[in-house]
Amino acid sequence: MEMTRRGFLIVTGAVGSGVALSTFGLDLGPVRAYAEELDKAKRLKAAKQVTTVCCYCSVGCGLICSVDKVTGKIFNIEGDPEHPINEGSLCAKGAGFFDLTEANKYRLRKVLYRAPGGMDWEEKSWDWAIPRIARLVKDARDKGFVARNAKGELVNRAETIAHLGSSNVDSEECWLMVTKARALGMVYIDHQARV
Amino acid sequence: MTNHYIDLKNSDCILIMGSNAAEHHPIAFKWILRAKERGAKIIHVDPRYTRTSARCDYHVPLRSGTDIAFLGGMIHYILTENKFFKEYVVNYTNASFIVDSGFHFKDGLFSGYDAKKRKYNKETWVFEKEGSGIPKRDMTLSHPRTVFQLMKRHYSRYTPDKVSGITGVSKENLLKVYAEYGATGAPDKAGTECYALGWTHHTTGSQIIRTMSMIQLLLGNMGIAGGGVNALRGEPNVQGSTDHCILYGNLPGYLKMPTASLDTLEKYLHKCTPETKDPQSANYYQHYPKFFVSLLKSFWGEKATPENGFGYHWLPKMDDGVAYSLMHLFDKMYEGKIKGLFAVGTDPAVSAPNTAKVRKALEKLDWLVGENIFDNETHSFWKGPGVDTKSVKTEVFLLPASASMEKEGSQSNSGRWVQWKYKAAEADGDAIPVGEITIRIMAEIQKLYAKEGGPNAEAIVNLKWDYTDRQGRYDALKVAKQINGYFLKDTVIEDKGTKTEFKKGQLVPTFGMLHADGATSSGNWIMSGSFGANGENKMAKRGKEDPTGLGLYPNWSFCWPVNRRIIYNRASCDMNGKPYNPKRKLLEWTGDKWVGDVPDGPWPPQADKAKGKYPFIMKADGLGALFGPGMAEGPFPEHYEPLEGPLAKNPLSGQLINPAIELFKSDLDKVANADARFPYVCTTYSCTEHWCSGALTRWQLWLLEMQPELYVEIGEKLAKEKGIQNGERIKVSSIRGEVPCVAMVTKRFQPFTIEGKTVHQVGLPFNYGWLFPKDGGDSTNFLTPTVGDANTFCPEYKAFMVNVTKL
Amino acid sequence: MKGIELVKLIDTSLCTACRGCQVACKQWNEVPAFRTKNNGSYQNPPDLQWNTWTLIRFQEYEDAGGKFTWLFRKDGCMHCTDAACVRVCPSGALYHTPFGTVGLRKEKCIGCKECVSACPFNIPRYDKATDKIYKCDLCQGRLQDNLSPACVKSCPTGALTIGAREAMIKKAHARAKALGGDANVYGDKFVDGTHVIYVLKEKPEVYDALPVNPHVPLSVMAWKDLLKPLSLVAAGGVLAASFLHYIIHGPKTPDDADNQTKEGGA
Amino acid sequence: MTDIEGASARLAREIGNVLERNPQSRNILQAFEPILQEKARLAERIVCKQIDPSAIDRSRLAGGIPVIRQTPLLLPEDPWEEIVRAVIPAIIQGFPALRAELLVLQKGIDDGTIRLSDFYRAQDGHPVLARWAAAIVVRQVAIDFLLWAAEKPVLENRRRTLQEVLSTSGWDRGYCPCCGELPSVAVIHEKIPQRWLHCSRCGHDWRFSRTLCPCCARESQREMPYFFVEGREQETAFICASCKRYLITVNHIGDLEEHDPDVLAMGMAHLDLLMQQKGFLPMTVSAWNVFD
Repeated sequence: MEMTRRGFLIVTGAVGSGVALSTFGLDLGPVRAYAEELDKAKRLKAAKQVTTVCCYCSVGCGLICSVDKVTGKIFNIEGDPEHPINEGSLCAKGAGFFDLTEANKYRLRKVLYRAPGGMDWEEKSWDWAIPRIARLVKDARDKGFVARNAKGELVNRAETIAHLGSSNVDSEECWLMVTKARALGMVYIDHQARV
Repeated sequence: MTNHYIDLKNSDCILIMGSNAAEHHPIAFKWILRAKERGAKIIHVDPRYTRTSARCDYHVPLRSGTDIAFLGGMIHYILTENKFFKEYVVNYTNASFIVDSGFHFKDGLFSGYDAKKRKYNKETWVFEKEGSGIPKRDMTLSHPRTVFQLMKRHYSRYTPDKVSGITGVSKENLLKVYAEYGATGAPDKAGTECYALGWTHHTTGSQIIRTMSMIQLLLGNMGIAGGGVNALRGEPNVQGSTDHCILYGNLPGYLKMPTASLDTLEKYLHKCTPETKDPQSANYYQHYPKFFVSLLKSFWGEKATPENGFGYHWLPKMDDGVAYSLMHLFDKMYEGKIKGLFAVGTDPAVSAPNTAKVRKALEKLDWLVGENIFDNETHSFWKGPGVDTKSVKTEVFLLPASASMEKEGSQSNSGRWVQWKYKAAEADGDAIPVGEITIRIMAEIQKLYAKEGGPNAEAIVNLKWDYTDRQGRYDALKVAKQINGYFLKDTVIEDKGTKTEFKKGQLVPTFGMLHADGATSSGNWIMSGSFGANGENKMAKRGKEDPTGLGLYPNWSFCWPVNRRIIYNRASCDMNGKPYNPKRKLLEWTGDKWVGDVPDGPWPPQADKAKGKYPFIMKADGLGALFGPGMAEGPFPEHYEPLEGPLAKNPLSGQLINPAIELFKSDLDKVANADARFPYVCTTYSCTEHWCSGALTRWQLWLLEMQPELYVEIGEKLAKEKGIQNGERIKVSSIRGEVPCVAMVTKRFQPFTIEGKTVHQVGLPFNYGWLFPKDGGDSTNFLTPTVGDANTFCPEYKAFMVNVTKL
Repeated sequence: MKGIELVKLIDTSLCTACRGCQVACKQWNEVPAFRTKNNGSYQNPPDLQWNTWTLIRFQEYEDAGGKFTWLFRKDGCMHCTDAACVRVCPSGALYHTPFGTVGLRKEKCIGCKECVSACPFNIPRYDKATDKIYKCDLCQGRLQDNLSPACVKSCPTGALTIGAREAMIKKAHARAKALGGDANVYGDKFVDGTHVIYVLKEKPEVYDALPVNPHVPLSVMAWKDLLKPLSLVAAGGVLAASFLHYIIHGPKTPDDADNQTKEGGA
Repeated sequence: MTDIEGASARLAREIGNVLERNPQSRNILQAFEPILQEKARLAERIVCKQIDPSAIDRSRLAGGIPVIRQTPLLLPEDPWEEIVRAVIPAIIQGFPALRAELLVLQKGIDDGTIRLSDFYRAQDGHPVLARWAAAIVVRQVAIDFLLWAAEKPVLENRRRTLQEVLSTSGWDRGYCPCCGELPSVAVIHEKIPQRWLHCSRCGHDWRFSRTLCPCCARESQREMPYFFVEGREQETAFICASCKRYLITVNHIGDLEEHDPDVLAMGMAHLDLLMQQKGFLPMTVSAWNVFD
């Protein structure tokens, strides 16, 4: 920014920098009291705004989320005015994007597990679930592994495991899931683009 | 999309067919209305009058499953009324090619059909070649075996009378649409088409879209602003998930999955790398080996060496001629052959066809790992209606995932804009991003194989899997850079005389610089260039410049490939590089370079015999394919009836259904064509208040209040015939299952006159499932057949037969 | 905020019935959703209710020439200048605001339902549980913060706009002229002009639940001029209201509109 | 109602509304109201040599060179005497404490020892100011304040004639395309949440990105920090993590009626105080945001 503010002031001649209200006998008591009251009552809230993209249809409208810095919760979502596609406007579902955040009580918050024959979900931890899943994957893969097909050609297929989804996750996550699946030798791989 | 959302404003005539844009892509519809404000004509062709129809210039109803007949009639009109853009067709398409004398089309079948295998032997679908190997061409298009003449003869059968009898569209409406859209053949006019699942959900889905591409080629609408063929896709990142190929038959970047017979890397590369003898054809896929080897290097890093074919053998191989799509997956699961399933952010228990078979198949799983932000009918299949929960032995995990605004990463909209988004808030509770879940599970599996070994263990143990940040959390930026690709050793790139030096570990700025000798890695070649060599993340760019004024916004996010906003854009200029429509200048050759959008290939225009290239650089012969031998069911789209339709005989030929589709044979895959028990055509769709299977929107009470439960829309005449009252609870049934729902008697479905007979059509949304809300209705797909498109296996949800009876 | 006289324009020729306004109204006013049934129409809830202050009405219309079109009309309070409801309201719950709209002080409403029978557009809705009536107040709180109503803010197609009275009426007539055919402006000619006006593509009589020439009912006139001052002076609002309601409308019938079921989903 | 009475009535109503919501700013608002009212009247009444809009080099403007760098906006031949004679009583009415000094200044101007045209003719204004201060016993800050008040109607008048050029210039910088000053207050609209910056010196409003800092142009779409008053979500101050500046911003400003962002900013003086206490600097000095 080569045009700094200081540069202009000299050129324009105005010298407003020295102007200060108190030097003109203005009673700023009420404002100071109010400011202090806000500060003491912790009513001055720190927040941030973040740009994101809508997670409904594939038009890709831009959004701006306002987030309370203390609680970390999103408290407002609006269209991104700079975004050339939606230019700040949103459709009915996009405007309801807020209902997908943790404000919606139906959102999943816990690792859930259903034992074989079980009648309901139980809550588990990640540290319990991840190793258990890895073991199940290895056993299913090894048991059903097809190194060579009927014609004797080398195929290295893990035919007993399948993967479905998703076109509702980020591209980097899609790539990771595909890479994991192909490294495991899976061929039954598909997702919503098919339906 | 060949073009993109904002570009719709540049169009003079927009055909919305196979889409309900106002309801499902409201902001795209805003751009369509901008075109309308400029005087464009907006036409809606759809079996049902919808909220889109209410805001279009007019609505033309047609019977579900007859789109190719409708569009074939338009080709007939364009050719007979001489509306096609001759210079464009002669120079930019393969209209002038001469087809092999062995090729023929008789009574619905092309040459080379094997009825037993239901597949074609395509050896006669080839062009006659000169001695030099370049295809022969008759630029006057008069030789009887030119593609042009064959096409003219093929579609001469699609007369207005014949098409009206098949589609149920009045001749008057047919000619009105054909005239209006045909007028965009003029050089200064642009016509475009918006489609969605209304076109893909058919056994002839791919050919419907191809027919429209042929129309756009004939009218010179391909590659111009306000033109192209535009898919308004339904999911936020379906373009990204398709680009990264969570698809059985492809590897990231639409590379082909190896099959068993290609037992060496060389054989595979030879088969997948097209050749051409024509120096003017860029045939860009000649660089296929660079993309494929760079992909293998991105998987296995240094472990992938020239000696081991860069790990080619570690990749699984499909059996030749066998498919593993979603329908095949559930077919095998139903046979008990699939033991474990990862279901990530998806609800096939509602959205897959033939729900009864799908839910029975799920019961045979040993384990199911679900990753989602809400529970749904798939994750809780074991406590669904009619399931003996205790007897289902499946072990089920439901892992809580972060929603899209709770994680950083990129999403591609279907206009190919890859947009970076930031993390606004922490997910609540134990929810973590799907990326993190995937990393942790695979890392754990790697540990097991490192310790215990197992079949083809190298593929797992050698996999490069270090995508976490210092705190060990999923790092989206690291993955994005791995996808973009790196130089794996110091490299010097020579381009038009200038040499640029790149260091080992530097990001590759464009896929043009990828190597086939292992010197570069790239997780997905079409995404190469989403980072600059200096590390700039172009997906996060927010530049508002729009120098062409066409709404390209070249500096807003990254658009694959190489930030080209409209594909095939060199076809918008004549052979000397002068724009056909100066008022809507997309590209122009200024003597030494192209100005405007990123050109579809840097080479001079075609007229430069020495260095010039044809505009369709991804095609082996560089020209638009009016004759398309790559399709499974024939080089020219032909109308076939749906698998389950109202007619016993195809009015156009002796071939009732698409001869190349695969038929599924399980005990639950029953079909009832032209069957008195199921006399009404049925189609499925969604509604603006819900989204896809409703797995996200059904949990939002303000949306649910407006569309609380499953309904079927029935024409007034049919309802009167059946004595059905509006709002009455009734039952819709097909041979596969039945669905109780509410009757919505409406004027928006009118009976069709098909081949002189009255045929009624009804339709249901598919947004409901038993889990929530209680008594809101269950999956509509109890009705739909397990059958799909011959090329893509995309299921035929849009046309099958049902009956409608009181409860 | 001492504001200027405002008019909200509903241009039905731009509306795609996406119902973003219906959701935005409930979100802003924090009004609960009900567990509804589908009774054969996209229109849901089926009618204005105490928890539904604006409603998109879906109507399938075939004109004399057999041309079919699907009409969408955003129903809700018309905010009349000569508001019958304000006239009959004994407790001052309903009042004219500086913006020309009809405000509703919920705490003052005594549930006498006089306004329900007086309103020429059949808008106010009574809730038995709280014994109060509810209707759109054009987001009085937002207007005071100089903000447009929640529905106007949410509309993605520009069908809903708000502005100074003369300018919006002029804009409506210009749009009707541009549309041609039977297009007309509805609302600026009766009850001394309403502060919600429509651009309709068809004649008013075509539309469901839209009175052709709405006017303040005669009984209300009598009530205002002759009886209301007397009653308020003599016996206080409540007693007088129920006595007079008996004379004019017969006994207070249990409200038939109490069909709402349990709040929210499962 | 003529345009002047209209504007004046609107200003009074706006101040009334702000007082209703933020009574603690009464002293500031009542002090500046006479000056703002006088400025509005003068901007209509005074006759200044007009700048020919076609003389502005549009490409330099698009390149970020403001009008004031292309042609002076304050000319010696502007009607300073007429302005000062109207402005001084207004300042005295708002700031009685300056009464004595301003009357001395008025006398100095009447008897010719102080000619404002000298200041605007001089390349560097400081020596002229020093000479004036020596000639009459007045604090430098009082002269500054008079100059600041006197320039406003001239800048406003000239800015209006350049409005068409300015609004179509494609200006995308954080400082004012007219007088080069940084914004003192911004507004974010509610329906289409665009951000508009306001220059309190010449009164120009221009649209600006929401993810860039107007002062140092730092891009921060990952995190755009700001503060707001709980229960008054409209009252916010956006801050920049790198240049440590803050910008008072009326978030989701009402769109039913025209607004005077300066008046709204005065109503949020408490935010200025709180931000300055937190060590942030305002992007510019607008006379009512520096307290001591």
